[in-house]
Parts: sequence; C-alpha cells; structure tokens
Amino acid sequence: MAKGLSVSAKTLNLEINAQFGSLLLHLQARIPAQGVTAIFGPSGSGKSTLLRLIAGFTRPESGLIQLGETTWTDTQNDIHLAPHLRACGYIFQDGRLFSHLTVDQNLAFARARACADRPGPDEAALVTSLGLANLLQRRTETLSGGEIQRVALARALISNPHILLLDEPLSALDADSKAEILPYLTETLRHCDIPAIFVSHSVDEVAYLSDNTLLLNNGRKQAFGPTANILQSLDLDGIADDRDAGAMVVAQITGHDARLCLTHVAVADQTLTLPAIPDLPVSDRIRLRIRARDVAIATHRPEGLSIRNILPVRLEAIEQDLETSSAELLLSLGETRLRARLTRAAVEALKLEIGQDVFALIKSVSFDSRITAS
Amino acid sequence: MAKGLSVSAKTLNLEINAQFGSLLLHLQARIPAQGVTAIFGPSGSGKSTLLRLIAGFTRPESGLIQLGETTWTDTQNDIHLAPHLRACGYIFQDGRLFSHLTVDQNLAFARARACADRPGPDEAALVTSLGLANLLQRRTETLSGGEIQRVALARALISNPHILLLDEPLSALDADSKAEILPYLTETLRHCDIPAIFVSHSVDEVAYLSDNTLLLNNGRKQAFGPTANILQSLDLDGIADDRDAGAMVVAQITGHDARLCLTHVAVADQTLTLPAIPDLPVSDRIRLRIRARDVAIATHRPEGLSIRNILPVRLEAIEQDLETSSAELLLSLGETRLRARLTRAAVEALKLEIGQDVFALIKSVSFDSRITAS
Amino acid sequence: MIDPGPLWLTLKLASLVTMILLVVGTPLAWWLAMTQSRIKPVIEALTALPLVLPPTVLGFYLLLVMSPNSPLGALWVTMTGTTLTFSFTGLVIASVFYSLPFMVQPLQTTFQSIGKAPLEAAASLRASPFDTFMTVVIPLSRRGFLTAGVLSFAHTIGEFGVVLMVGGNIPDQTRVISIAIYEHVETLNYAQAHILSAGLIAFSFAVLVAVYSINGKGSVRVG
Amino acid sequence: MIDPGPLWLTLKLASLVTMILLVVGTPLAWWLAMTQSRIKPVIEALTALPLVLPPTVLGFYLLLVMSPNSPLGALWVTMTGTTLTFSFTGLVIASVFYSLPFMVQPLQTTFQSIGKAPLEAAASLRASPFDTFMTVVIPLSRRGFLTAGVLSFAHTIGEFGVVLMVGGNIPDQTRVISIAIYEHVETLNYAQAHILSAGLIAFSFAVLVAVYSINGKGSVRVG
Amino acid sequence: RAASPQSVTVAVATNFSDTLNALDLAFQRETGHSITAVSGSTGQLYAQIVNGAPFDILLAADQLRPSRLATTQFAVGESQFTYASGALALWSTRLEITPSRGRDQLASGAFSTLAIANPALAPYGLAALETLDNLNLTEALEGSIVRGENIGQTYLLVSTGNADLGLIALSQLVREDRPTQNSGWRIPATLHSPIHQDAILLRHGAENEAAQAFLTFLNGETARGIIVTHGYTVTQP
Ligand SMILES: Nc1ncnc2c1ncn2[C@@H]1O[C@H](COP(=O)(O)OP(=O)(O)OP(=O)(O)O)[C@@H](O)[C@H]1O
Ligand SMILES: Nc1ncnc2c1ncn2[C@@H]1O[C@H](COP(=O)(O)OP(=O)(O)OP(=O)(O)O)[C@@H](O)[C@H]1O
Ligand SMILES: [Mg+2]
Ligand SMILES: [Mg+2]
Repeated sequence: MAKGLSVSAKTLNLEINAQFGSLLLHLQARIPAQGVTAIFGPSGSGKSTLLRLIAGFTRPESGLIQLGETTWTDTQNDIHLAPHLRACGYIFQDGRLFSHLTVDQNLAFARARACADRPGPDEAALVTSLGLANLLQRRTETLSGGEIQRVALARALISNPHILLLDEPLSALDADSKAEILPYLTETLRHCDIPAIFVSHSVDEVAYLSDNTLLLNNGRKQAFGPTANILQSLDLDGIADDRDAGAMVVAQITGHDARLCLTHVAVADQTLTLPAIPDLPVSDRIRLRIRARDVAIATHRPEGLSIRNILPVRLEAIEQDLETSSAELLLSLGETRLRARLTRAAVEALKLEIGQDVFALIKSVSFDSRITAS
Repeated sequence: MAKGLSVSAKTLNLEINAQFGSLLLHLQARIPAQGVTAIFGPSGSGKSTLLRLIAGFTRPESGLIQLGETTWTDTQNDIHLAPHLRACGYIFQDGRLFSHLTVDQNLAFARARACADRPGPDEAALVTSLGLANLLQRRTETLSGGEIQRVALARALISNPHILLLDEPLSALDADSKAEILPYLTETLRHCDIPAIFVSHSVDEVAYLSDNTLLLNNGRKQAFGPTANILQSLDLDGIADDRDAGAMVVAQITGHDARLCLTHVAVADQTLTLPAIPDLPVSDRIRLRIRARDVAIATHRPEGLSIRNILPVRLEAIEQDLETSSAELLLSLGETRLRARLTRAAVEALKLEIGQDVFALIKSVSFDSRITAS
Repeated sequence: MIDPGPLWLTLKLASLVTMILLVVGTPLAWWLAMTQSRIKPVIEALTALPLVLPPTVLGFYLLLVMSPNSPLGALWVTMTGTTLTFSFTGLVIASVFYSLPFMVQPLQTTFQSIGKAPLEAAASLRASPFDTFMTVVIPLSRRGFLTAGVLSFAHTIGEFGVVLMVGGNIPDQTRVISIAIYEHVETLNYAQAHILSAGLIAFSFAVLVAVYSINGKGSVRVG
Repeated sequence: MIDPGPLWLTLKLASLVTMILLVVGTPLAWWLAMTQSRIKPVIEALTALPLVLPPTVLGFYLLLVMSPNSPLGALWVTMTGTTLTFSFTGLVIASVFYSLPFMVQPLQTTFQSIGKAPLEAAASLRASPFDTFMTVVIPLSRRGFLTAGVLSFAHTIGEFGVVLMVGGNIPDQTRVISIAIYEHVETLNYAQAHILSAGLIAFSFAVLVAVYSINGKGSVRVG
Repeated sequence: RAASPQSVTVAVATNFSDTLNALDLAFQRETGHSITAVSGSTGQLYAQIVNGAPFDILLAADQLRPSRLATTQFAVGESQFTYASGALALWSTRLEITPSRGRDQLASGAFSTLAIANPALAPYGLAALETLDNLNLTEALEGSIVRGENIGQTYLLVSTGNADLGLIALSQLVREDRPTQNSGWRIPATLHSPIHQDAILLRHGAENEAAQAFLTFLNGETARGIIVTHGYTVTQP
C-alpha cells in the first residue's frame, strides 16, 4: 500500500493517429504510469498495435507519446526515441525467446541489460515462482506453449523496465498456473514499482490485476477509467464473456474470522462476508467484484439458505432482452450499484417492478477481490 | 442427431512410449474417432507432444498409432506413415499461416488439397462465421493474434481432414468471438463428420465441445472417459479453474416456452428450466453442466426467490477444506449426482448433515449445454 | 565494330548454366538442408571444392576428364559422334561444375532458415513433400534463389579460366565475352577491351538493378 | 621438393581477405538487409558487379586504378613510399574487392530471413542496435556466416587472375599456390601440377569437412 | 587459287595473334582460304591439343612445345619450322630511354621496378633473364623484378605505369597504331639466346588443304614481310 504512493505520479500521455491497413488507430489517453492499466477490447481492435506504438516499434503518422517529462514520440518535432532507449519491457503475444540461447541465457541476456537505477525483482524467487527451475538448461525450441510464456514473463521482469507492456502474457497457461502467477505478478510489479500495461481477453485477469482500464474498439477509445467503473459499465456486453459482467464495489474491512477463514466487510452500512483476505488490517478499503450472474433476488428475506450475503436493495431498472431468456436488473444499495441477471420468467413470476424494495442474494464464494491503491 | 450415428465407429488407438527431454510420454488410449475428444492437462504435461505424435511430426521410441484399420505408426514393424498421407488436420498453437500467401491464398492452399471423399464445410459460411470476409486480401504478417487463429481454423476446416487436431485454437480470442465460434465449430465438425482432438485450458470450452476427455498429467493418462464423468471427478482440482468444477447431468427435453425463451427438461423426474435450445425436438436427450458454485442449498423450499430451479436432493457427502472458507457438497437426485460449493460458515449455520434432505437451488442462467451424440 | 557473337554466346551460356544449376542444385541444397546423414559434412565440403582450384587448373582437369582419351569423353564420342571438349555442351558442363557452389550454398542456407514449422503446416493440409517444396519452400526462399541465381549467373559470365581451357576459344562456339575481353587485353587492344568491358558492365548493371528492384517490391515486412 | 612458400602465402592471403571481408561485408550486408532506401537495388547490383568481369580483366582495371599514374595510386605512393601494385597489400585489396559479392550476398540473405521479431525482442530488453547485432543477429546467422566465409575463403584460394595481374608473381610476396600450379601446367610439368593440386584439394577438403562437422553439431531443430 | 575456299584453325600464341590477323588478310587475298584464330598461352594450347582440340596448326611462342608435339601422334613431325624470331626491348613510360643510354639506364638501378615476363612460362622472360645475367645485373636488380604471366601482361605493367621499366617484345613497340610515348632500347641479340617461335602442322589439319596452303604462305615472301614489320626477325630458309 505504502509503496503504491511513494513514486511521483507520472503519466503516459498518448495522442495517436495512425492508419494500419484498414485499422484507424485514433485515440488520446493519459495513462497513470503507476500500477497496472488494462487494455481490453475485441480481437483486431488495435491493442497490440497500440503497444507497439508505445514501445516505438512502429511510428504513428501523427502523434505524441510521453512518459512523464520524457518525450518518446512527437511527430510534429520529428522525435522518435529508439525502442531500446525507452526502457520499455515487452511481452509479445508470440513469446519471442531467443532461439540461439538456452532459457538460462535468455534470462542472462535480460539481466546484463537490466535497468540498474532501482532494485529489480529477486531472480531466484522469480525462477521458483514461475516454475522455471527445471527448464533453465533447455533450448527454447523444446519448450511448451505455457513454458514459453513463463520464460518470456521472467525475462521481461528481470530486465526491470521503467514500464512493462504485456500482450496477453497468460493466454497459453492453464488455470492453475494462472492462479499461481497472477498474485506473484501483481506483487512483483508493485514491489519493484514497475507500471504495466496489460492486454488481456479475460475479465478475470483484468479485474484482478488492473487499476485502470482502457476499453478499445475498432482503434478508438471507448472508455477509460478506474477498472471498477469500466467493468461496471454496460458496454462490456460484446467484449467480455456475459458470465463476467457485473459490478465493482468498494468495501471496508470490518473483521476477520480465522476459524471459518472469512473476512467481513462493510458496504454501504451492510455487512458482506467473503473468503479470508488475511493480510489486510481492519478498516482497509478493498474492491470487490460482484458478477450479475451471481446475484439472485428475493422478494422477502429468505431463511435457511446457504447464501449468507443478503442485502436489502432497491430495484432501479429492469432491462429485458426479448431475444433471450434473460433480464438484467440494476439495484441500488445507498450509493452503490449492483447488477443482477435473472430469467425473464423470474421477473414475471416475482412481479418485479421498478422502485420495489427487494433483497439481493450474493453467494459468498463468488467474490473476486483486489486491494485498491488508494 | 441422426448424423452422429451414421458413421462406423472407428477408434484412434494410441499406445505410446516416448521420451522428450525430461518428459516421458507413456500412455495407452482408445479414442473414439467420432465427435470431439478433449485433451486437458497442465502446461507442459505433453498435450502438444501427443498431438504431434498423432500427426506424425515426431516418432515415438516405441508405440502404435492406428486410426480404424489404418496403421499410422507402428515402431515394431517400422511403419511410419508420412504426415501428409494421414489426412490429419492440425491447428498449431502458434498459427503457422503461410507468410508468402494472403489469407485468401492460405485458404485456397487448403482447398486445393482438401479430402474430396466426402462433402466438406461450406466455405462461404465459414468465412462469414469466422469473420474473415474483410481479411481475405491481407498479408498474414499484418493480422492480429485473434485473426491468425481464426484463419488457421478456417484453413484447417476447409482441408476437410479425416481427423482434426486442435492445439488451443481459441486462446487468443475474446469471449465474444469465442461465443460465436464455438457453436459454429461444433456444428461444422458434426455436419462434416470430422472427428476432432482438442487441446484446451478452458473447462468451458472442453465442456461445450467435447464428448470425451483425456486427462493428461506429466505425460501420463490420468483419466479418460466421457467428458461428463471426467469433469465430475474431483481430480480437476489443480487443473481447472475452481470456478468451473461441477457436475454433468443428462436431461430430456420436455417442452419449449417460446415467449420467455425457455426450454424445460426433465432430470430424474424433476423439471429444470434453462435458456431456450430452440432447434431440439421434445424428448431429445441433452447434457447439462451444473457448476458447484452455482448451486445453493436451502433447508426448506424457499418462496419468492428469483432462482426457479429448485430440486429436492439428498446430502451425500460434505468435504470441508479447513485451509479455506469453502466446503464442497455431494448431492444425489435419484441416480444423478450434483455438487454444491458453500462456505463452511453456511454449512455450520444451516447445521447440514450427511443424509439430510435439502433443496438444491440452481440459477437457471448458469447452464452450459451440449447435445450428446447418443 | 563489335562482334555480337561472344556476347550472345555468353548470355546463352550463363542462362543455360543458371537454369541447369537451378534444377541440379536445388534438390541437392534441399537434401543438404534436411538430411541428418553422417556424410552430410563430406558432401557439403565436396560442393565447395570446385572453388578451391584455380579456374585454369580446374579447367585442365576437366579437360583431362572430358577428353576423348578418357573413358568418359570416349563414351560421349561414341554416343554423340562429337567430342565434349571444345563444344558448347562441354562448356556448359564445365561451367555447371564450377559454379555449383554458388547455387548450392546460398540455397542451403535459405532452406535451413525456413525451419520445420511451414513444412508441418503444409503436411497437415495434405501437401506431399514435393508439393510442399514447390508451393511453400520455393516461394519462402525467394531471396535465397535470387542470391544463388545472381551469383551463379554473374560468375558464369565472368568466369573464364575453365571456359578457356575446356572450350578452346573457338569463335561462335566457345568464345564467350570474357575470353574476348581477355584477348583484347592480352593483345594490347585496350580500346576494344574498354568498350567491351563497359558494355558488359552497363548491361549487367542494368539487369541486376532490374532484378533487385523487382525483388524489393511487395516484400514489406511487419514485425 | 615442394616449396611451402606459395601455400603459406595463399593461406595468409585467403585468411586475411576473409577476415577483412567479414569486417567490411557484414555492415554492408546488414545495411542492405535493413534499409528501405531507394538506392538499395543500385548498391545491391554494385556489390554483385565484380563477379561479372573476368578476373584478369578486373585485374587489368585494378592495375589502372592502382598504378602510380592514377590519383589513387599516386596518393598511396606519397603516403607509404611504395606502390600498391606488386605488394601483398595490393593483393589483399584486389582480392577483397573481387570476393566482396561472396561475402555480402549470402549474409544479406541470412539477415533478411531473421526478420524483425528477434530485433524487437532485444530492443525491449534495452539492447542497443549494435548490441543486438552482436549478440542476437550474428549468432542467429551462424549458417550464413559459414557459407559466406567458405565461399570467400575458397574463392580467394582459387582466385588467380586478379592476383596474377596485380601481384607481379614475386616469390614469397605475391606468388600464391594457384599461380604455382598454373605454372606447372603451362610448362607441361603435369606431375608436379597433379601433386600440388591433390595437396591443395586434400587440405581444403579436410578443412571444409571439419568446418561443416563443427557447424552441424548442436543445431538440432525441433519443430 | 584452290577450287573451294576452306578454313584453317590456327592455335596461336597470344603474342603473335595480332600479327596473325594481318597475315589472315593477305592469306585470304592470296589463296581464298580463311583463318580461324584461337589464341592462348602456348602451354594451354598444348594441353588442349593433346586432349583432342580441333586445331590444324600451332603457332607457338617457343620451340619446346612444338618439338614435344612432333614426337607424338598429335602433330606431323617433319612440318615444324621457325616462323618468326622475337627481339627484346627495354621500355618505359616514365623514363626517357634512348638507344644510346639504355644500357646505362638499366644498370643504374635508378628505378624501383623492372617488369619481365615469367621466365618459366614465356621465352621472352627467359631471354630477359639471360640479358640481365649477361649484363651482370641479376643480383643487383633481384628485388626490383616483377613478372607478368606472359609478355602481354608485361607490356601492360609498363604501359600502365605500374612498373618503371620493362623488358618487352620489340613487336609490341612497333605497332603502327601505338606510337611509342618514349623511345626504347632494342636489346642486342647477342645478350640472349634467340627467341625462336615455331610452327607445326597438327594431326587434325594433316588432311586439310588450306592448312598446307597456310604453312606454305607463312614461309613465303609476303608473310615474311608482314612478320618483319611487326617487329620480328625471320631467318632465311
Ligand atoms: N500493417 C498493417 N496492415 C494492415 N492491417 C493491419 C496492420 N497492422 C495491423 N493491422 C490490423 O489492425 C487490426 C488491429 O491489429 P492488432 O494486432 O492491434 O489487434 P489486437 O487488438 O491486438 O487483436 P488480438 O486480440 O486478436 O491480438 C487488425 O485487424 C490487424 O489486422
Ligand atoms: N525435444 C524435447 N526436448 C526436451 N523437452 C521437450 C521436448 N519436447 C517437449 N519437451 C518437454 O515436454 C513437455 C511437454 O511439452 P508439450 O509442448 O507437449 O506441453 P503441453 O502440454 O502442450 O503444454 P502447454 O499447455 O504449455 O502448451 C514440456 O515440458 C516440454 O518442454
Ligand atoms: Mg494482439
Ligand atoms: Mg502445447
């Protein structure tokens, strides 16, 4: 936490106008060069292209790219800082390990050129955490898809860049590896104070890792802001898995239950219970994601139910999709908004109406969580 | 349905013993050469290596690979059929489009060499469904990661192979594209009667596409059988996302509700309601996946709840994980088994005990579905 | 003023040799690029050997081998009624032999750099090895073929020791332009030599620029 | 019986020329592989041109350029007090010029086949272009360097027209082995010629087999 | 005049090929036959002849190789004769060589390079070496000598200014189209053994009427006149 505040609040300033074949990449954004920013958008929307522009591998027809005080690209003044001077780590969608080097030598390559202006990640820990210990002597041609991605990740982190660009770095990993690597990655980036820009198709990953999210569509910025706000917005439809749509909620820790491994938090005067987040002190503020599909509605407070989180809410809006079976409800709990996805049949059977006071049932096991930097 | 039954029930017979560096791939399996077989396992477990052996790109030290009556590899008799004679389509983890050809020409390459012994997929439909119409004239170097995967998929399907091997073909796709492509892929494979072996890290994809699943771990067969059985097994822990664990259930269609876009099905004398599967006639049998996390428990039948699927079940087992907050319940509904994941706190509060009759609450929107071939 | 014979003969020789080398050298280079055979280094060394001997000396040995006194040359005479030496055919054979390294070595390098990935992709689409070679390997090796072709062609044009020995400098039959220029220099007709050289250089330069310009087109590469 | 002088001189010349060509040709090939410049085809054509002229004729023109009567030759004489022709230095310069295409062309092909991907990866790890070139491009181009090196070296050994012209055939200074063999052939000492040739071939063959064997090691490629 | 004009293929040492061109015109005028000239170094021509080259006549640059051929099946032994004898000249484009001072200029050593033809390959080179021996200059000039492969290259070395001095063939100096920039010194024939160039009829041309005719012509007055104007001497038969 404290670390998150320590650096000067640099920004990565982007003003880009570039044509690549049929794609017109046209956007402006001021991305905080701190924490993780996710770039999220459908296939072909220009995510990789944007990263390549930032890294300096391609030049925009017109545009400005600045990190803090340093200008990287400025077409008006014909400035284009060479890629290797940008200290811009990059994890490529296709791995790009050096095929003439072993895994070990790939890491050594990065080590020899790492930024020495501040401490980098602990390499031994990196090798262990990414499960590379047995691969070190291997030629890169013999690695599996997932192994390639893990080595690429290690290599980029060892280089200790001033900013790290990650292009779907975990797409070839199984859920279990991801579950191991994600927390480690978050921790390392935070610890070494490396801001990152992260392209992913997984809302889970975005929610877990990122502080801010840039929504890209067809080369244009569709939305940009704190991940909480973005994920809440309805625009996710058509980009994210429907299953993943939902609301981000800020909560404050009120207590821990060590025996049952639970943490209690307060959301707008109500209490929610979630799987323990042991390391966080009481009164810390955290962010929760509540998926619409994990929220059920009851017209009166139910008894004898395994669902423990029951919040009194007001029904603010009902969106029925007549083409499908589902309806989406917008719920308010004080200032906080929640979403619920029901069948239209249920809306009809329960005779739900706007303005009605109902209960939102939230299965406690369905939380994602991430500590906010603020 | 009828189509699924039309072909002779060939099998792909595998007996493999091969060392690749530190990986010892050692397994026997008789994979039905019909429908989709998923290979599921952690990164580095030998999935790609196995596909490469089947395609004939590498040879095992000792082993036998037969498709139906045809022997592809038989080390004892020193048989090794050349890869191009196996009519074995392959979608590579890294795309491998021909860089000297445009997208169009890549497809034409496959078309010119396609198996003509039976009708192949409709190419126009393929191009539309995979969203390739605008890419046809493009050089492959300019494609995005997701675009490469879609072209590779189209190319492999156009070649109309006798068996199709897919190595994480959808990993670079966003959820929306996946949601469009998966049903189309299923339908095409079924329609053209192309058996497929499918490597994926996503339980969703496996559940959606596959009839059988081969669980691979460290080069060895950990389990093999109908996907329903495999996904049900607890062994999934550590491979699949916890969120995805659950039960597979066979159900029979009892009716459709066109207005509310629902389909009613019978499971062990009980009725469940799910989003409409319009094309299926009443009395067809289908398969459902019910995730443990989507199942809640009530001690008595609740009223006024948006959850419409409420099944009376018997509590068969409770597995408490004292390291975490969660408990997993095994429930029986006649012959059918369900799983529920609760907090230990809920188990305690509801005083749940083995043998108790309770109600399983299943949110209707949480079904995955696939028609079984039988 | 200038006899077009040698120029014409040279072009004919160089084109023919390059074409034959393409046909002969390509499979050899492919085999070398793909084989795991133990004798590969030996064959590789053999293909480079013609370079090591001075052209005149190589020509001398070719003359010995191809002469009607030798079994090979005698066989040729029996079969065709003419001698191999001092004929255009003999020139072609000698030049093919001498220029072989320039075709094989760059091609082998290129083939090796392609790697197995495209070959496997093609096999998965039911392309036979020959089909794959024609439709995948060759187009992907465009630049390598260009280099090999240019080196072979230019070298055959400029080559002259072997040709002089085996061909015998017979007008309209084996008197190529390099020999013509050489002779002008030797007989102190420098003006003639300058004219022929300038013509040869200008012509070659124009051809090369054209070839390289066409090759440059459409080969933009995006990371 | 056999004078070791010419052999020694030949090896010295060929090694030196190959080394100089590595230093000179590598950046040139790299520039050609990377540049988007309009004049690229012209430069490419220029690097191939020395091949087109017969060696003796090229030697003739080099004689003109390097003569003390020419500005360049005069400058050299002023600077060093000796003429460029008839010196080992002159031989080296002439051979470098003549063998340039054999170095540049294969290297350029190899460099182009590497593509941009590894370069970008290296830049993202803060490797400067020069650093990248030394630590990524060169190792990835191993096979190309081998081909270029072998062609240049072997060609310099076998080359002889240029050397003969520019060198003046001075024992121990410019009398290389190819000239020695040539003399034996000319003076009908065929037995001597055979011995020298056999020796040269055996030696070259051994070196080449060794080089290719070493290169084959450890380059197993898995799809 | 012969009934049907024929062609005769003459393998000629490079140093004589210019002269042969001049002879060709006269030969044609006189007999109606024509010449196809194949020039090369004598050693190369020899190797080609013994390997079946279709040459009718060899005009060598020396006597050695025709004599060798005469004893083999490749030539008609009794046909060998000397068609021309060469003479040496000291020449330079950098210094002014005069007939009177030539000997001193050579002896002074006031130059850095002296070009001669390769004595191993060219009779002119051998003669040049003998000349230096007879002038007792071999040792003194040892370090200054450079060798051209043949007499043509030796001329080249001098004419391009790369060599300060050269002992070249007199025939190269007297060509009408090439006015000598400076005068030269004709080396007295006493300073070296004669440079006889021999002709011989080859087996391939034994039945060729034109070949016989050319040999006859070469020995005749017209030809001798032309040969002499090109800087050679001829011995009376
Ligand atoms: N040089 C180019 N010429 C033509 N089209 C290009 C070029 N570069 C990129 N494109 C196109 O621009 C679009 C964006 O590409 P980009 O790789 O940035 O997509 P992406 O958002 O990373 O997609 P994915 O998630 O599939 O990787 C694609 O349609 C791509 O084909
Ligand atoms: N030729 C080889 N030499 C050494 N190790 C090899 C070789 N081929 C494969 N391996 C190793 O075997 C293991 C299995 O590789 P494989 O590519 O089959 O994994 P995978 O199951 O496809 O993993 P992923 O999901 O990451 O793609 C890996 O650890 C890989 O490094
Ligand atoms: Mg991308
Ligand atoms: Mg794999």
